[in-house]
Amino acid sequence: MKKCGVLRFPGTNCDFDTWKAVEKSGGKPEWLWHADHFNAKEFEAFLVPGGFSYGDYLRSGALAARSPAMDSLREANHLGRPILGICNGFQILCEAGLLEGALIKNAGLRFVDSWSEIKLVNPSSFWAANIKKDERINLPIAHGDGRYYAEKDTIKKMQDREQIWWQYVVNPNGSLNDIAGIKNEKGNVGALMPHPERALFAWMGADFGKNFFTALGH
Amino acid sequence: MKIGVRIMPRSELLDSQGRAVFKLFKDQGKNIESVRVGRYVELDIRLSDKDQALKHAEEMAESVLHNPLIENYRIEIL
Amino acid sequence: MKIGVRIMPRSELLDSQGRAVFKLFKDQGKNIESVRVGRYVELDIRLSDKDQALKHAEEMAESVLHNPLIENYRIEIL
Amino acid sequence: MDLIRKLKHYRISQDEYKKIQSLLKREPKGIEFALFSALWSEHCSYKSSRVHLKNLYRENKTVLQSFGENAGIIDLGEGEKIAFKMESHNHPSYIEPFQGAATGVGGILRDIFTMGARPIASANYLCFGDIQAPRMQELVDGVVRGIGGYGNCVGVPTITGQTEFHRSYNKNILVNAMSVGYFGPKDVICISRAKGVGNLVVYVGAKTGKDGVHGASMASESFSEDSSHKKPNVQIGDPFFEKLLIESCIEVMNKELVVAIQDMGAAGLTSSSFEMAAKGKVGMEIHLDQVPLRDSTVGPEEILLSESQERMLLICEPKKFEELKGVFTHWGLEASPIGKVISEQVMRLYWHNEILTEIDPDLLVDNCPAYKREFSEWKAKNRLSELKILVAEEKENEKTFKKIVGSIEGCSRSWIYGQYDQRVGARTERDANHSVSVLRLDHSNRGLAIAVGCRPYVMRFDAYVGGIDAVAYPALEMAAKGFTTLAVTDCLNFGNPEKNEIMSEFVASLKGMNSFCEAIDAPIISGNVSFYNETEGENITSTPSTGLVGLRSDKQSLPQDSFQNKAERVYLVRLPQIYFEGAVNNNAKGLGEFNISKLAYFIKSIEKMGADGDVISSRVVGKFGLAYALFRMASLNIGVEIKSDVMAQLLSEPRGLFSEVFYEVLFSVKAACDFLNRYRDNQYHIVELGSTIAEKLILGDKLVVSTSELNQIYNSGWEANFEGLA
Ligand SMILES: Nc1ncnc2c1ncn2[C@@H]1O[C@H](COP(=O)(O)OP(=O)(O)O)[C@@H](O)[C@H]1O
Ligand SMILES: [Mg+2]
Repeated sequence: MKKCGVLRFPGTNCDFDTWKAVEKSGGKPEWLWHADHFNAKEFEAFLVPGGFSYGDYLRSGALAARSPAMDSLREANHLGRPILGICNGFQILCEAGLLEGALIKNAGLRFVDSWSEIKLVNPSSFWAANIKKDERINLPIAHGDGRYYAEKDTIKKMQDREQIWWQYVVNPNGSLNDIAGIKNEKGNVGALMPHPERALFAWMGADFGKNFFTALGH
Repeated sequence: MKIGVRIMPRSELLDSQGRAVFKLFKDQGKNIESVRVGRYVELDIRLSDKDQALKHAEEMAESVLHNPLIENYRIEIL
Repeated sequence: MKIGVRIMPRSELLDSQGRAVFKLFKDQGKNIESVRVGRYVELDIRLSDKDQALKHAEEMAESVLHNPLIENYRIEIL
Repeated sequence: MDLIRKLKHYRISQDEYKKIQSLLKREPKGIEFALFSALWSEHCSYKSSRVHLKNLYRENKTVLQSFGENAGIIDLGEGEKIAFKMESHNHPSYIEPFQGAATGVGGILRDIFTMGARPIASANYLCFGDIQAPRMQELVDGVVRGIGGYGNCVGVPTITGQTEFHRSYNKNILVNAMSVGYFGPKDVICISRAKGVGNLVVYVGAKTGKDGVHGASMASESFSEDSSHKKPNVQIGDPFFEKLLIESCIEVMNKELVVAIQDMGAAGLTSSSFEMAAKGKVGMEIHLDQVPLRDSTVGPEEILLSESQERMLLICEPKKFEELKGVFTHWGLEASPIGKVISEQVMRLYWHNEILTEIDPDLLVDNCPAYKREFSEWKAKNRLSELKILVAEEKENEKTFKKIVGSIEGCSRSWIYGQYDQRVGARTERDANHSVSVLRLDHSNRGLAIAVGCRPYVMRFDAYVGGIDAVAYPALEMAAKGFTTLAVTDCLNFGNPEKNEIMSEFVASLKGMNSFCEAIDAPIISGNVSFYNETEGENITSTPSTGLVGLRSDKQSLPQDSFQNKAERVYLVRLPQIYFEGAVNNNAKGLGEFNISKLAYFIKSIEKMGADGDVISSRVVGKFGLAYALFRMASLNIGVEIKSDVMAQLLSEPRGLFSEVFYEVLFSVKAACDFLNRYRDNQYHIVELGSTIAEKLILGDKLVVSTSELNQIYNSGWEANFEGLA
C-alpha cells in the first residue's frame, strides 16, 4: 500500500476521481495543496490529476506550474519518485519543465470528448507496467488543448530514448507523431492526455484504466 | 502591409482570465495593480496603400475578429 | 504604469487559430496574405519608473506569460 | 424623470403602481422603484403563472424539498438524496450565445450547490430555428461552446440533452439547462431561510459589476429588434471561479458554518436578500457601500440589481465568521460581512450613512401581484376523422428514409455532445450517445438515470397531448431500461401570456403534464417559467421541456440501445392510443386521445420488461416512426428482418413507415426467450417482428436498406447540414 500524493490546484476537477482510483487500487492517497510545499520523501508516488487548473487561463497548465507545490514535485523527481500526470496534469508537467514539449489547442479548435484507442509504444516500469508493448487499449479523452508539440530534434531524441509512451491509433487532435503520452528520460515521470481513472470498471465502458494504478497497491 | 488588431475585453465587463492571472501575481508578491488578457491578431494585407489597408483591417475587425458585445479593439500598423 | 505584452505563436504550425481565420477571410474573398492569432496581456504595474516597470513586466513575460517553446513576445509601454 | 417615464423605465404597470402605493401607504421613492421592478418582474415573481403552479402535483413521500427553494430534493433511500432543477436562459443566449449559455449553466449549478448538494451531472434542452435563418449557425456554435466551456471547466459532466429545430425559434432560441446534485449520507441540506437576530449577512464570491442590470425585468419582456443593442446587459461567466465557489460553499455547509445560504441569481442581491428575509420572517440591515465592487463607478441601484455571476449571500453566526472566512480564503475567495439580521421585519438599506429605504420584504416578495391571465378551455386540436398514410414503393421509401436520416431533425447530435465532457466525476455509465443517460451513485452504486423531454412537434399538434408526452415519452424511455421515474423538473417556455391562445396552451399542457405525473407518482419538484418568448409579435412553439430522474436498484445489466448480435428476437410492445401523421411532413395532425391511466399501466409494464435480464436492447419508437427506430438500433450494423406478412399486419392500421403511434417500444431479446408468453397481457399488444441479421434492415417488401450506408448518412448528416460549422 503506497502513500500517494495527489496534487490539487484551484480548478483541478478530476481530483476526487483520481483519489478514488488510487484508493480502489489499494494505494493510500493524500491531498497536496498547490500553495504549500511538501516533503517529497514522505510519499512513494505522485499524481497530478486532470481538470482546468486556473481555468486553463493564459495557457493550460501555465499558472499551476508556477505554484509552490510544484517546487516540491521537482524534488520528488530528483529523488526518482514515480509521477503520473493525467490530461491537465500532463499540461502542468510540461509547463513545469518536468516533461519536454507543450500541449496546444486541438487542431480542430474544439474540445473533444470521446473514447479513444491508444497503443503502448514503450512501457513504463511503474505506471501500467503490466501492459505490454504494442498492446492497444481504450480510454476516454476529454480535452481542448491536447495537441502535443515539441521540436523535431526533441521528438527524435525522445524516440531514441524510448520516451514515447502512448500513441493514438486515430489522431483526435493533431498531436505530433500521434503522441498521447510521454515519459521523461529516467522514466519515472509519465503523463498522458487520456483518462485512465475514467475506465476502472466495465460499467464505465471499459476497465483498462485500472492497470495504471496497480503498482500503488503493492 | 502588416496590421495589428488588439482585442481586449470591454473594461466594464469581467475579465475572468485577467482576474486569475492578477491573483496569481499578487500571491507571488508582484507589484501589480491589474491584469487584463485579450487577443492579438496580425493581418498581412495585400494592399500597399495605408488607408486602404487600414480600412480593410477595420472591416475584418468589425465583422469577424471582435465581438462588440464584450470586446473593444484597436488597430495599428506594424 | 501600463505595459502591454504581445505574445504570438512562433510558427504557423502552432497557430491553428490563425489558419482558421485566414481561411475564413480567404473564403470571403478578402485581400489577405496571412493571419496570425496570439494573446495580448495588459499589465498595470505599480511603479512609476519606466525602466523598472519594463523590467518587472519582462520578468513576468519570461517566467509566466509566454512559453518560449511555442511563443515569442514583445513588450511595449501603453 | 416624470412618473410615466419612470414607470416605463422600470417596467411597472399603472395598476402595479397603484398597488405599490396602497401597500406602502405612501409614494414609492428613490431606489424603491428598482426594487419593485426587479422583484415584481415576471421572472422573479411568476405573476402570470403562480395561480397555475400552485396546484401542481409536487409532494409524495420521497420529496424532501419542493417549489419554494432553489431546487427540489428527493430521498433515494440508503442515505442518498438528490437535488435537481432546470432553468431557461433563452434571451441572454440569443443576444450573446456563448456567454448566455455559459451563464445559464453556471446559474443552474448554483441553484444546486446552494442547497449543499454536489453537482454531478448536467443536461441541456435546446431549440434552434431553421439552420438557414440569419445568425443560426453562429447561435448553435456559440451555445454549444458556451455549455461545454462552462460545464467542462467547472467539472460537471453534461450527459444528456435534446436538440430541436423549427422556424418558430428563428428569433428566439431556447436554451434550457438542468443540473443534478448529490447528497451522500453525511452531507447537509441547506436552505435559504434567514434566521438568528444578530447573525451576519455575508457576501461571498465575485465582485459586483454592472453586468445584467435590469436582467430580470428584461427577461420578462418580449424581444424587439433593438434588444441586441442593449450592450451593458451581457453577463460574463467564469467557470473557474464557480468551481472554487462550489468547493468552498460545500465545505462551509458541511462544517455547519452557515445558517442559511442563497445564490445571487436573477435580480442579484435584491432578490437573494429580500427572499431570505421574507422566508425567515426577519429583517436585515444591509450596507450597500460594503459590497465588494469591480469598479468604483457602480452605484447603489446597480449594486442592488447587478447580475454579476458567481456570487452567494449567506447568513453566519458572528462567532463562526473567522472560521468561515478562513475556508473561503483557502480557496482564494473573499467573504465580506455586509449587514446583519434584525428582528424587526424590515429591510434597511444603507449607502454610507444614509438610509435609502426601510421596507417590509413581504411587500415585495409575498405581496407581489398574481394575474389570472385569460385563457380558454382546451379543445382537442388538429384531429382528423380518418388518417390515410400512403406507403410508397420500396425504392421511393428508401429515398425518403435516407433523406430523413440525414436531415437536421434525424441526424446524429454527436457534434454537440462530442464537445461536452461526459465523464468527469467518473460516475458515467451511459453517456449522451444513449437515449437515457445513467450515472452510478457514490454510496450505493445504484444507477441514476436522467432524461429530458418535450417534443415541440407534438406540442404543435395538441398542447394537452404535448404536455402528457413531455413526461410520458422520457418516462417510457427510462422504463425501457428498467428505471422507475421518481420525479420531474420542468422549464415552461411560452410566448406572451397576455394572449389568450398562448395562455390556453400553457394551461392545457401543464394540465396534461401534471395529470400524468400524478398518474405515475412522479412529482414535479422544481421548475421555471419563461414567458414572453415572442419577437415582433411572433411566438415560439409552446415548449414545456422536462427533466426526469429515475432509479434502478438491481444490478442486472442495462439493456443496450442497439442490437448486439445476429439472431436476437425483436418484439414491438404497443399501446396505440394516438396515430400521428408524424414529424415528416411538418403538418402535425392525428387521430385519437390518450387514456392516462392505461398509459401509466403500460409504462409500469415496460419497466418490468426493461429490467428483464433476457432483454438485450430496447428503444422507444419516436420521431419518424418504426423504420427510423429500428435503424437507430442498428448502429453496430446489426439490422433486422421483418417478414412481409408481419409488415402487412402492422400497416393495416392507419400508419406509415415513417409515422408515429403513441406509444410503441422495441425490445430485442435472447433467442431462447419467449417474451410473448412471459409478458402477455390484455392491456397492450406484443408483436414479434422478426430476428436480427447482419448489415440490413428489411421491412417486408416495403424497405430494404444497408445499415452501414444509413449509419454513414446519419453520422455525417450534421456536417452536411451545417457546412459552415466545421
Ligand atoms: N443538446 C444536447 N446535449 C447533449 N446531448 C444531446 C443533445 N442533443 C441531443 N443529445 C443526445 O443525442 C442523442 C440522440 O438524440 P435524438 O436524436 O433526440 O435521439 P434519441 O431519441 O435517442 O434521444 C440523445 O441520446 C441525447 O442524449
Ligand atoms: Mg432523446
